[in-house]
Amino acid sequence: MLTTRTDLHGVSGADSRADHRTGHRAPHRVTPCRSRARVTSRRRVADDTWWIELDSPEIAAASQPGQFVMFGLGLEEPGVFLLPRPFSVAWRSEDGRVGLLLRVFGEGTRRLARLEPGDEALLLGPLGRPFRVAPGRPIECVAGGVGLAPFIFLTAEATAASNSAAGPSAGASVRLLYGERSERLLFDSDLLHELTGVTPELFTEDGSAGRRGFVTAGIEDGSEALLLACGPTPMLHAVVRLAAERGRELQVSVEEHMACGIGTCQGCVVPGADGSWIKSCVEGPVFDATELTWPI
Amino acid sequence: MLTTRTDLHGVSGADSRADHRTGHRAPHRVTPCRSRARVTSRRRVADDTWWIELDSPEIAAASQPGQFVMFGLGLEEPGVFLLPRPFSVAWRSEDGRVGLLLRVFGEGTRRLARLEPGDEALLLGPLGRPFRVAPGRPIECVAGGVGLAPFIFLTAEATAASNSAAGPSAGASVRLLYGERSERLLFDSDLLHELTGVTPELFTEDGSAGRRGFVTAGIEDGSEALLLACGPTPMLHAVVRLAAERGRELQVSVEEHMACGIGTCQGCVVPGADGSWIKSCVEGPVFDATELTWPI
Amino acid sequence: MTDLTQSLFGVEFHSPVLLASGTCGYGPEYADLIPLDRIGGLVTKAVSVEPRVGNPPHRVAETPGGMINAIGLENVGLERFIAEKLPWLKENLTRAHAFVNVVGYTSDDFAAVVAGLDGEEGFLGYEINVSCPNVKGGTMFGTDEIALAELVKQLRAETQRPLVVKLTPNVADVGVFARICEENGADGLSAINTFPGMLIDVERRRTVIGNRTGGVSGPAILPMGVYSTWRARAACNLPIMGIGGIRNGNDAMQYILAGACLVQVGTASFVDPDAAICVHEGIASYLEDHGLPTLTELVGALENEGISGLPS
Amino acid sequence: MTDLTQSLFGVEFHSPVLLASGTCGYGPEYADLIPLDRIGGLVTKAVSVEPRVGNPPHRVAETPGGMINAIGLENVGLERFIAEKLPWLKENLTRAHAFVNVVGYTSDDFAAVVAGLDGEEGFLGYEINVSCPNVKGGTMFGTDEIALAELVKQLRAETQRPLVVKLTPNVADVGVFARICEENGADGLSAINTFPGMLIDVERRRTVIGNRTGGVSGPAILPMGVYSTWRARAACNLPIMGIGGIRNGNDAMQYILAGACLVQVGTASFVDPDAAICVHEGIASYLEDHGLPTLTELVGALENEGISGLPS
Ligand SMILES: Cc1cc2nc3c(=O)[nH]c(=O)nc-3n(C[C@H](O)[C@H](O)[C@H](O)COP(=O)(O)OP(=O)(O)OC[C@H]3O[C@@H](n4cnc5c(N)ncnc54)[C@H](O)[C@@H]3O)c2cc1C
Ligand SMILES: Cc1cc2nc3c(=O)[nH]c(=O)nc-3n(C[C@H](O)[C@H](O)[C@H](O)COP(=O)(O)OP(=O)(O)OC[C@H]3O[C@@H](n4cnc5c(N)ncnc54)[C@H](O)[C@@H]3O)c2cc1C
Ligand SMILES: Cc1cc2nc3c(=O)[nH]c(=O)nc-3n(C[C@H](O)[C@H](O)[C@H](O)COP(=O)(O)O)c2cc1C
Ligand SMILES: Cc1cc2nc3c(=O)[nH]c(=O)nc-3n(C[C@H](O)[C@H](O)[C@H](O)COP(=O)(O)O)c2cc1C
Ligand code: FES
Ligand code: FES
Repeated sequence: MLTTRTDLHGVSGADSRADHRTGHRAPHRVTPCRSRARVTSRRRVADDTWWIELDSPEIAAASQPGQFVMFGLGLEEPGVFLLPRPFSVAWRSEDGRVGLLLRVFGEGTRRLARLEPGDEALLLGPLGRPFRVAPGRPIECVAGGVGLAPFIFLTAEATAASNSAAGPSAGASVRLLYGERSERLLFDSDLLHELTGVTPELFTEDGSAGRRGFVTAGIEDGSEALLLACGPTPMLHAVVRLAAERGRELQVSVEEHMACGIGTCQGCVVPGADGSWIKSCVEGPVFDATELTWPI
Repeated sequence: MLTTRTDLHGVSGADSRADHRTGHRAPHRVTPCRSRARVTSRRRVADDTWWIELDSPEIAAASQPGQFVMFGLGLEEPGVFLLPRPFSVAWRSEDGRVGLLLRVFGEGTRRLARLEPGDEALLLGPLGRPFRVAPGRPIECVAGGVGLAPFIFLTAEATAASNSAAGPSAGASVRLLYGERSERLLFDSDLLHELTGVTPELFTEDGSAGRRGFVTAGIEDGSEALLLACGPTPMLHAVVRLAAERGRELQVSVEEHMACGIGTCQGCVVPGADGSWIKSCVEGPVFDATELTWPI
Repeated sequence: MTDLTQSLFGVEFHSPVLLASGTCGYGPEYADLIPLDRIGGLVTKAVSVEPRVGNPPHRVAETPGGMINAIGLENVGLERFIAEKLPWLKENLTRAHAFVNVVGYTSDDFAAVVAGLDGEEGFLGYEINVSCPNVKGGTMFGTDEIALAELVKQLRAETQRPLVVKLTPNVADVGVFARICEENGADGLSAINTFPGMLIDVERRRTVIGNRTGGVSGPAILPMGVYSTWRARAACNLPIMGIGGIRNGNDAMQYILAGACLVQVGTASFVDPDAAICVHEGIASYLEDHGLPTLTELVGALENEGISGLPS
Repeated sequence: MTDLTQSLFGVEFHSPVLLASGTCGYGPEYADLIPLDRIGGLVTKAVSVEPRVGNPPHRVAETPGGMINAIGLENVGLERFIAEKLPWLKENLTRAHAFVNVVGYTSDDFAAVVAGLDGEEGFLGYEINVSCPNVKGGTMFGTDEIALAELVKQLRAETQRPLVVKLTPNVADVGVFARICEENGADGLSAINTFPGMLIDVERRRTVIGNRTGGVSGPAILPMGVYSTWRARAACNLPIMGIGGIRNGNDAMQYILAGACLVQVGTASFVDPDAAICVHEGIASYLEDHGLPTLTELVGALENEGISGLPS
C-alpha cells in the first residue's frame, strides 16, 4: 500500500535542507510506514533494559542508522491509552526483523517492556533524518546509555559493508565508545558483538567495568574522524563543547518529547542555531551540531 | 490483619435489616478483605466466557453463596485505569482458591479476561448479602447466562453438605435450571458437574442444546421450593412475575453498576418497594423479590 | 525519619492525605479496611438540610482514565447526620480530622447546615460544596462571583470553624473564584470537584447515567486539578486541598508542588481501598529520598515558578 | 450499503470524520499515511496574521488517558500559509474538505486572516479558534460573552464562507456561548478544544511543559466533549463538529447521538495514524449493524432526551 522512498535520504550527506527561495528549511521528507508488528523475541540485556525484536519487513528494509520509529500499542488495547514513544532503529535483519533497545524510564517504557513474543505492537517508521556519512569516511561513535541503539545499527551495517567490500582498511574505519553509569546497565557484550561485529571501548562512571569516567574521555585527540554522538543531554553538551574546541565535525542525535513523529504536531522542537524552533522528528533526530543552539 | 466476621451473615435468614427505631434499613455489615490474589488458572468454558481461579484464602474462607467480590487490577498496572468490576463468588476450594465465572461484555471484562496464571489481581470481598436458605429447605435455582455463577457455589456447597450429612433426601433438595441463548455459550458441562456434583436442566433460546426456550419454562408448577434467581434483567422480571402469580417465595440477585462495593459511593442503587433507593452492594445483591419495585 | 506534620486550620495534620467527599461515606466502611488514623482525615459525603433521595441508576460508570458519577447528593439530611453519623466520627477518629461537606439549594440552606452543626462535636470544619455538577443548580454558587461572595460572607458569620470552599474547575479562571473566597472570609480552598460529562450507550441510544449528565473524576482530570491548584495558589494565600485523580505519591507531590498543602484521594480508593495509605507513604518516601525533613517547604515550591516560559 | 453523506455548509460531506486542528499540520504528512479523500476532511493548524514562533519545549507529554500540549500556535503566518500550504490543499483534496483554523490576539487579527484568505481557493471555510489555552489571551474571546459576540459579528461581515466557532469547555455553560455564536451569524460550532492543565516533574520540581500550562486532550476528555456537544445542541440549531478523545466508531457515535453531525479526530491519530479511517469505518458499521440507511436521523437522536431523569 505504502511505498518507502529510501532514495530520498541518502547517506551521501547531499540532501539539501534549506529552501533557498524562502530562506526556510524544508523538512526531510520520508514516507513512513504504519506497521502492525509482532514481537518475535525479547531479552533482558541489562538492568531494566531490553532487546526487543519485531517483525516488520517494510520498516526493516527502509531504515537507515539514526532513524527512529514510533513504538506503541495502537488503540485496541482495552483500558490502555499510550502515546507511542520514539525509539532508534537499533538493528535490522535480512528477514525483516527490527531490533529496538529499550530502557525503562517511566510509565510508557514500563508498559512497552512488558510486550512478550507473540504480542502485537504498532510501529510507525522509519522516521527522521539518519546519520550522514560519506562513503569511506572514518567515524567515531560516542554512545551514552541507550544512546547506544543507533550505533548498533550503524556499526553492524558498517561491518557488513566492509566485509562485503573486503578492502584492507575494513574494520579500522569505525570506533565505538560506549559509556554507562555502571556495569549493571551495560548492554550484554556478547550480544553486542554478535549483532555488530564490533567490540566497543567501555566506560563506566563508577569504574565497575571498562575505563572509569565519562565516555567523552575516549574521544581521540587529533583524529579527523567524523564524530557521531547519541546519549543523555549532559553528555551531548560535553561532546559538542569538545568538538568545537578541537574543530571536529559532529553529528548528534537529540531527544525531545514527541507526539506524532511525522512533523504535524510541532511538539518536538529544539532550538536552532538561528534562534528558531526546529522539529526534531523531521529535521532530526540527527543534526549537525552547528545547526542547533547549545548552552555554553 | 483484617478479620472476617462470617458470623454476621447467617444462612438462617434471621439477619434483621430494618432498624425499627428509625424506620430505616441498616446495611448488612460485612468486613471485607483486600486481597492481592494471584491467578492460579484460567480456562475458556464457553464463547467469550472464562473460568478463573485466584489464590485468596481469606476470601475463600469467608464467602457465602450469593456474595461477590470487586475484581480489578489495582493501581500499579502501567498505563491502565480500571475500576474493579463486581463478580459473584462462583466457587471456593479448601486450599483457598476462589473461582470466578467471567464473560466478556465491554472493556473491563475484556481486560480482566486477559489475566493469565501467575498474574496478580486485586480482590475485595466477600461483599454483600448472600442467599438466605433455611437448613433443609428445598430450593430451585434459576440461572440465566453468567447468572449461573453464584449457583455453582451454592450447589457445590449443598452437595458437599448433603454428602457429609448423607441423609436419604440428599440430592433431591437442589434443582438447577440453567438457560443460555445458545449452545456455544453454555458453561462446559463436565467442569460444571465436577465443580458442583449437580447436573443442570439446560435451556437454550435457539434449541441448540437442552430444551428450546426460556429457562423460566423449567420452573416447577406447584412446588414449594424456595426460588433463587440470578441472570439478565428480563429473565429476573419473568421469574418475579411467575413467582408472584404462583405465590412462590423468591430471592433474586440483581446487577447494578458499582464503584466501591462497600456502601460508600451510593452508586449501586436499585428501587426499593417503598420507593426509596437501596444500595445493592450492601443490602443486596440478593434481595427478597418483595423488597424491590418491579415493572409490571 | 520524615515528619509530614503541618499546622493548618488551627490543628495538626500529621498526614497531608484525606479521603475525598462522596467516596468514603461517613467513615465507618473505610475504617474496616484501612487505619484511618494513619492519614490526615476525611471529608464526609455532602450533607443538606433536608434528606435527599438522589438520582436514578445508573449512577456510576467508567470513562477513559476515570469515571462518571451522578449520585445526586443523596444523603440522610442534617438531623439524621447528627444523630447517626457524627457520633461515629467523634468516637472513632483520634488523629484524623473530619470535614463535613455541605450543600444547599439556597444560601440559607447552606447556612442552616452550618448553624445546625456548629455546636456539635466530631468534626473540624466545613467543606462548602458549591461545585456539584450532578444536581440542578449544584454549581450555581461556584460559577457566579456575586452569589459566591454572598454565600461565603453569610457562612463566615455562622461559624468560627475552618471554612473551606470547594471550587469547580468549570469556570474561565479558578483564580477569580479563589480570590473571592479569600476576600469574603474563607479559611481554605478545595480544588477541584468533578467536570460535567456525559456517556452514551450507543446500542440503547441512551445516556449511561440515569441523570443523563454526571461528574467526571479520576486520573483523567489530574492535570486539570494540578492546574487549578496552581491558579488558585497564585491568586490567593489560602491553604489549598488538592483533589483530582490522585493515585500515588507522585500525583500527590504534583499537587503539593503546585501549591496544595493537603490532598484528597477519591476515585482511586475504589480501585484500591489502600490508595490513601499508599499516597501517604509515597509522599513520605519522596521526602526521605530527597533528604527533606518537612513537607511545608515543598508546598508551591516549583523551580520554574516565575520564569516567563517564552521562547528566546 | 450505508451512505454517510450529509449536506452541510453548502457542500456534501461523504464522511463525517475530519482530522482536528493542530494534529494534522496542513495536510501533506497524513496524505502519505492515509487516503485523505476517504474521510470528510481536515482542519489546518491555526493560522495567524503574523508568523508565530510558539512555545519552548517540552511542548507535549502524556497524561493519564490523554496528553497535554502547549505548542503556542506556532505557525507560518497568513502570507506563507497562502503561498506554501494552501496550494497543496487545493491540488490534493478532492472529496475531502478543509477548514482553516484561525487565531488572533485581537478581533482585527482574526478579521485580517479571514479577509486575507477569503479570495483564495483550496478550503471550504473557517474554524475560529477562540479557545486555545496555550497562549496568553488564547481563550479570551471564548470566555467573554460580549467579546465573542463582537468577534463573530465582525467575521461574519468579512465572509460568505462557512464560519465555524470552536468553543472552549472552560466556561460555566457552553450553551450560552453556543447561542451567542448562532445569534451573531456563525454557521457552525466545534466542541471542544482542550482543557487547561499542568503536569509536574516532581524530581526536577519543574513543570514538564515549557510553557508551564498546556491543553489536555485525548480519551480523558471524551465525556466532557460529549457533554459540551449535548449542551450546545440544546442551546442552538447550528451544526456541530464534535471533538475530544475520539478513537473509534463507538466514541464518534456518542458525539453524533449527543448532537454532532461531524466529528474530528485529534490525539488518536498520534497513537495510530489510521485512527480517522477506523472511526469512519466504525460509524459505517454501526449504521449497517442497525440497518440504518443514513446518518442524519441519528444526529442528536438520544432516546432519553427530554426524560426528566428524576427519581420517582
Ligand atoms: C529519536 C529518539 C530516539 C530514542 N531512542 C531510544 C532508544 O533507542 N532506546 C530507549 O530506551 N530510549 C530511546 N529514546 C527515549 C525514549 O523515547 C524515552 O525513554 C521514552 O519516551 C520515555 O517514556 P516513558 O513514558 O517511559 O517516560 P516518562 O518520563 O514517564 O514519559 C513522560 C512523557 O515524556 C516523554 N519523554 C520522556 N523522556 C523522553 C525522551 N528521552 N525522549 C522522548 N520523549 C520522552 C514521553 O514520551 C512521555 O510523553 C529515544 C527518544 C528519541 C526522541
Ligand atoms: C453483584 C454482581 C455480580 C456479578 N457477577 C458476575 C459474574 O459472576 N460473572 C460475570 O461475567 N459477570 C458478573 N456481573 C456482571 C459484571 O460485573 C459486568 O459484566 C461487568 O461489570 C461489565 O464490565 P465491562 O467493562 O466489561 O462492561 P461495560 O458495559 O463496558 O461497562 C461499562 C460500565 O458499566 C458497568 N457495568 C456494565 N454492565 C454491568 C453489570 N451487568 N453489572 C455491573 N456493572 C456493569 C461497568 O462496571 C462499567 O462501569 C456481576 C455484576 C454484579 C453487580
Ligand atoms: C461517587 C462520587 C461521589 C462524590 N460526591 C461528592 C460530594 O458529595 N461532595 C463533593 O464535594 N464532592 C463529591 N465528589 C467529588 C470528589 O470529592 C472529588 O472532588 C472528585 O471525585 C475528584 O477527585 P478524584 O479524582 O480523586 O475522585 C464525588 C465523587 C465521586 C466519584
Ligand atoms: C498537539 C496539538 C495541537 C493542537 N493545536 C490546535 C490548534 O492549533 N487549533 C485548535 O483549534 N485546536 C488545536 N488543538 C486541539 C484539537 O484540535 C482538539 O480540539 C483537541 O485536541 C481535542 O481533541 P482530541 O482529544 O481528539 O485530541 C491541538 C491539539 C493538540 C493535541
Ligand atoms: S513529533 Fe510531531 S512534529 Fe515532531
Ligand atoms: S457500589 Fe458504592 S455504595 Fe454500592
